[in-house]
Amino acid sequence: MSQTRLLFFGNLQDIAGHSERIVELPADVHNGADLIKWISGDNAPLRSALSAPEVKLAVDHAITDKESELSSPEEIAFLPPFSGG
Amino acid sequence: MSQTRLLFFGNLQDIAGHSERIVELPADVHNGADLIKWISGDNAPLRSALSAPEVKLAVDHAITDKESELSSPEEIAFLPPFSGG
Amino acid sequence: MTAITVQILKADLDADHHLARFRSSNKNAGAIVSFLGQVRSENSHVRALHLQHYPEFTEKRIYAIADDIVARFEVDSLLIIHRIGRIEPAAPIVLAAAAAAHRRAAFECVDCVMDYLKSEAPFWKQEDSSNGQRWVYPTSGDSADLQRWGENCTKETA
Amino acid sequence: MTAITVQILKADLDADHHLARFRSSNKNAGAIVSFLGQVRSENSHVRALHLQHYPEFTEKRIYAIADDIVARFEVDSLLIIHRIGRIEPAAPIVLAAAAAAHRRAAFECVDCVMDYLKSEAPFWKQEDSSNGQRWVYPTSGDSADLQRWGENCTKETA
Repeated sequence: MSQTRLLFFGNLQDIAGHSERIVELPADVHNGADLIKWISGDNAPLRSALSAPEVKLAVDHAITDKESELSSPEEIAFLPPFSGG
Repeated sequence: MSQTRLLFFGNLQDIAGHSERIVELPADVHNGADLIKWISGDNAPLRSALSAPEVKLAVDHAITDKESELSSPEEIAFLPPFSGG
Repeated sequence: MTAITVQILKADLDADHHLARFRSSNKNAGAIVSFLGQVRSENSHVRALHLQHYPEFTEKRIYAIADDIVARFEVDSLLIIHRIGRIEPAAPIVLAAAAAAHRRAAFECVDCVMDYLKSEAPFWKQEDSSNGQRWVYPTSGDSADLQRWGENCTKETA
Repeated sequence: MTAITVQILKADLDADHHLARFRSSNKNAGAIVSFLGQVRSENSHVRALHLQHYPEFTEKRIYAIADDIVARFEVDSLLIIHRIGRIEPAAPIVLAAAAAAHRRAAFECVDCVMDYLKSEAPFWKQEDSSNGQRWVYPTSGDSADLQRWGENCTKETA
């Protein structure tokens, strides 16, 4: 199976406990919502944070709906609301 | 009688033929309109240019209506429309 | 209390120098907006502009404009420098900068200053070109720009 | 064709240097507007900000924002420089500048760029203060600012 790099930005890396993690996606992870459920496991605060509507998913650099199907992504980033400038 | 310095800016100094002139105002020059008539003499282009509504009068540094009474001004400037910046 | 600086310059306007100085005296401001106007050089027949002013009166009027404007925006500092005399293509004519806690006030202040300078500051501009010299008149665009601002320099919601 | 420069800087942002360079490569522009955002220092408890970005993605997104915006304004050149890493009070965070033939386009372009950078550019800001570290969230003011601009970055007449 191919590997996927997961990235967590902003406060999400504090909640996840790391900013980056390499995983092999199980066959039953079809979309972002499945991914969130799988990687959160029993970490309820993480699941709630990642599922928040203001948290965006960038799949191989494309902002992607959490319901859209994932096709062997190399990199998935979880992006909380931006606060630059 | 006291002397008054007349100043002409922009294109008005080309039409007047000078940028500055010291005069003694005659007793029958009561306001800006009288002044324009008096200094223009038979120079019709100058009279017309100075009388134009967009030409402003600054009497001792105060923008003044051409109908307002003049009381021994030290300096009167004729200001065509501004074009700075 | 807003610090206002107004300068009428006969010599070259060193925009980099003045902006650097403005910035270094406004390090605590969250936002600094600057506007630099330069003599356009796309019309190659223009050899130079000559900017005329009315000594003392022009300075007074610009201070009055600046006072009016800073009373309406939350700015810490306002700088206005305007050239007079002969100015060649590509050289700066006018520099305006505002420092403020927040960017909206800084933007609107400089924008408003420029609209007022264009229409309300006593300068007269002569263009020296291969076709001779001619006095430049304000365009209807300049007074339209001014009308974007209400009595109080606040933006008119049209 | 508009020249677009985007830089993400880990080192200090030397605003004077970058602005001087931008000006010297835009001598033919009639108008240059710049915005400089600095870390406010009036809250003395803030020791520093930490700006995080998403390498490559952030650059791509800013270029996409810049492309969109320059398509809507008549500008010759657009410069965007954004700090990442640790930034102390009074230091610059972001510099944006536009050069154009006419001042309205330059003003609106930089104003629009800043509103978009605030809300649409992937940066995350952490505040390091005497009370510890906390992630900063965008304010409702930021998204209100963005709503000033229509789909095409043209000003909404509300």
